[in-house]
Amino acid sequence: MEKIIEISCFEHVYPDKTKIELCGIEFIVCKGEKVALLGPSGGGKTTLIKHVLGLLTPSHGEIRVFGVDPYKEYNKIKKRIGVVLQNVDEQLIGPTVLEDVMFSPLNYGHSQEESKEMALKILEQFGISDLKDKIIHYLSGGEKRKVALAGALVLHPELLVLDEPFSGLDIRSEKEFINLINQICEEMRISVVISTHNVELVSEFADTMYLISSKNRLSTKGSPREVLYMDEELKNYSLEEPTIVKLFHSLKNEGFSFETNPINVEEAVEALKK
Amino acid sequence: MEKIIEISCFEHVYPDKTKIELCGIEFIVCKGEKVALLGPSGGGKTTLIKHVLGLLTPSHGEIRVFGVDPYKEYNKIKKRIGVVLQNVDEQLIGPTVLEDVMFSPLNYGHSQEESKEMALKILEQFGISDLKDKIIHYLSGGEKRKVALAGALVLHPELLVLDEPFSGLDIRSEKEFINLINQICEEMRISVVISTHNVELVSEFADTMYLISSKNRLSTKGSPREVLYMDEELKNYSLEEPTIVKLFHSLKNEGFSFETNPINVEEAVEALKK
Amino acid sequence: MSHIHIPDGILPLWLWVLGYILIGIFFIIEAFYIKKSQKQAKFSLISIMAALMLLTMSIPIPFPVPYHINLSVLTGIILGPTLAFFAIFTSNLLLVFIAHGGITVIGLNTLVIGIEASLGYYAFKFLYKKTDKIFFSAFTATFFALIISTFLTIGIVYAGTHNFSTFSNSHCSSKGVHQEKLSVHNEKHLDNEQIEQQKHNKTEEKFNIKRFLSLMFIFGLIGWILESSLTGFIVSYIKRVKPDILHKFEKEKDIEKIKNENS
Amino acid sequence: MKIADLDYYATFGNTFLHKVPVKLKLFDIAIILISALFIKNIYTLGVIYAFLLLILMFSGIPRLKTFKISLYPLIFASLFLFSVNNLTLPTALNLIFKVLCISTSFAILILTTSYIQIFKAMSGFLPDIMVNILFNTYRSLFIINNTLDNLLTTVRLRGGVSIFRPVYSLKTIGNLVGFFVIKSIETSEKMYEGLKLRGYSDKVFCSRD
Repeated sequence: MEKIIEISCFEHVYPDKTKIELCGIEFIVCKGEKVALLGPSGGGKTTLIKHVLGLLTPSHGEIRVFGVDPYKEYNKIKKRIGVVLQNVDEQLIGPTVLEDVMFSPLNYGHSQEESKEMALKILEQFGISDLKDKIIHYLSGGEKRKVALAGALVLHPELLVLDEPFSGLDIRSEKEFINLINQICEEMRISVVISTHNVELVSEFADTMYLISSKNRLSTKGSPREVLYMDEELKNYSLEEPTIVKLFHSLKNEGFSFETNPINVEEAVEALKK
Repeated sequence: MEKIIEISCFEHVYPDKTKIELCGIEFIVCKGEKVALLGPSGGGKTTLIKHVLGLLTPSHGEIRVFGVDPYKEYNKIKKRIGVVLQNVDEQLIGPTVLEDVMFSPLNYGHSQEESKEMALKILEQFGISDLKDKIIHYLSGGEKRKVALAGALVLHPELLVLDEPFSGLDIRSEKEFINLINQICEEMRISVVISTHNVELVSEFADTMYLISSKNRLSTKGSPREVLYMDEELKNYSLEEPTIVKLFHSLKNEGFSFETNPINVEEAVEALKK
Repeated sequence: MSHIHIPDGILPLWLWVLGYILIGIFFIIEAFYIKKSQKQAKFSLISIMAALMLLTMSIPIPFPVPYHINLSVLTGIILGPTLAFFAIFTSNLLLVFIAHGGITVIGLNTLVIGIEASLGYYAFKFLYKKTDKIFFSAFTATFFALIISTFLTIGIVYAGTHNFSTFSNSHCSSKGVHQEKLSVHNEKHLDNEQIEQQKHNKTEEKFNIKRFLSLMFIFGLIGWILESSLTGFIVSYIKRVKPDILHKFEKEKDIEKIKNENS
Repeated sequence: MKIADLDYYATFGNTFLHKVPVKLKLFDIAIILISALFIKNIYTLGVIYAFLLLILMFSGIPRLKTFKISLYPLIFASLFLFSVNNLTLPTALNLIFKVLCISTSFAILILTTSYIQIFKAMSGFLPDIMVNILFNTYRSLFIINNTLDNLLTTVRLRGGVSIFRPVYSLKTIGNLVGFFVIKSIETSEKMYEGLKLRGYSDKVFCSRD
């Protein structure tokens, strides 16, 4: 399968000499894959993402995105990448929703009319056409995130990068946002990289998970089902298991045995029925 | 029991004519009680808290904190209230941790030495003495929160108000922070009001819960166990049930029956064993 | 008090148009330079400083005089001596729409405050290099810049209004007559003239520069001290918490140090 | 009155003045400005001012607030008038009317027209960098305004600043503003990063009118 992102062991040293080293295994994102980076705050997730986006360059190691070094040649690949940063507020330029979504098309040389058409189309696809004339700073947190996502996807990129997309949202909005991401990614067939510290949600969208520890070494990889049941690993990464996983661990310790490793409520009900 | 906060049906109209009406039942916080305000974002939790802190005054209704109207006479009670608001990042003023914690004592007329002593004592109590000379700006999210809490409690207030104290923290830091709050509140015997949208965590610290809906009417009150099992109510408040509650609801729908309503993993294991 | 809080309608046409022309020329040159030196990225910092200047005005200062923070020298220190003009122009423009200052005087205003920011920048750079005392340098630089800009303001107001009686129509004509008389007067009529002129002086509306000066200085002095100490505290804070914002000054200082050591 | 509040009225107000095209409003302002600057007859100026007050009365925008805003320049006008020898009533009135005419019309404008609309109308004759600065300033204002609100609330809740300890209070405010400056600069850096990632190509990023 075509590899979109390839990172071999790399190291980054910040000006204040904090060293972030992400080694152990290769970090690879293939075409169409949804990858989650899970780790505690301050564990190097954002650093990794900044390298993918060419905002930082590693002291050692190599990073390839669409086959090029993003730090040196981001311009070549920037059209193929859509980004939603942690603090969406700082990424929305506005003034109105429509104009904000039109930003990228206009900057990539599309005409006013074309850009407008593209923006309207994506807003409709997102079900937020009614917001189009609203001024950005009067939107709610959840709405802002949707607009940022629309702005990132308006040019139909091949890779979507989301940094902590759920922080500050309530559970209902989180779920809504995840559903939107899942739906859109399926429709557009794009690869996704999401960084998050939310162990509860990660199983709902990721095909592959990477654990990043606060000791700043990238090393564990696997499907959510595999990784979330690695009790010891999670502890090493100072992460808590999701509630369901914890419950089944406790039940196993009490002597029960199950055939499957459930990671959500439905699976848990099935497992318990047996 | 001594009532520290008493709010009868009250209404607030924002300049833009958004009306927040919190009626239905009285909102009461007694001495030593830990109260959680649960509701979706934008549901009026922060509005309620702002009224308690005298930052807003209601269009209708009455608010009493320590027997006085906080809007008019906040100065009389301000020493008795410790506050940590939502965006901790923007509440730490001192360049270093020590200076920040000393801020309130100095402001209330304590001498430099006294203030320093008080600050050092609370930092020790919090187990963060080693941070004392650190520059606020470079602390992690969890550390900032601890420092803000230390700053709020340095004068040993009788009431602690926390607005969305967990947003942006990873699960491990959330748990750590809750343990700290629980421990400190026990030691100092203070009443606590916490607003949150996190249904998973609420049972771990609250004696009493209030649900605040996005339709802006305060109406449901009870212990976490009672409230979290009100399936319909939670839906009305556009909240999701916690995972464990959801699991047991599903199991009950499948025909299983349980004697208890578990709200955490330990209780769930106990219930399932039977 | 360095803002020309002079409302529209006081300064004469030629003066405020001149202000606009000067600032216009400056901006055209500067915009060209920005484009050439690929400094477009700076617009982000410029706008944040403009927003900062606007917002910090609403911070209540616990002093009996109604005073608001200006941050012009700080803007100079952060943006440098030329880019500061853009931020100052922007904040002035936005203020006009909330009736805080006149639209006709934006050009002059930008000039005066921009010069204030530039002077502040250079003074700070010089003092910090020489003394290595951050609060002292920021305080003194601000104080110095404010004094100069206040004089500049007074000068501009004086230039515009010393013949204030042209202001309303009734006096306009009498002044004209008066000047004609003066121009044709000769020795013979001197006594007569002097008497007449004295009479006229008593009733003529005249802009009193001395009184304006003392008013500006009384209000100004308090403002200068407040603004200077605040700038001092702010810059010291930045130095402690995020010194890389003042990076350019640190470099200068280090070079100076090495020079001193060598000599 | 804060810019954020004004913007709210301008954006969500629904009076007939909100519906007047922006360019027409700016044209009207220009006419009032020119008249106020060049008319020397007190009565004419008085009539213009009365006319503006009438509009204010029946416009449906918050009257008292607008009126208060329009009075602000009088403080400085009076500073000036105090410095005039042998001041006569007509001269004083003349100046006051001029000032009030202009400030009232601007106050009405800003309560019925958002900054964005005004900037758009102006963007046609401003250089690229200035257009970017204006729109970006507008956006930045609202992002960092929240920060400032939070900071001020915190200071208040943690004891506030006192007039009785001026140096300590000034230092506190200095710290607060210092923090605010640092935070804002970081915000601007992140905003620019966001722009770059979204393909910003050193051109004007807002559609001109």
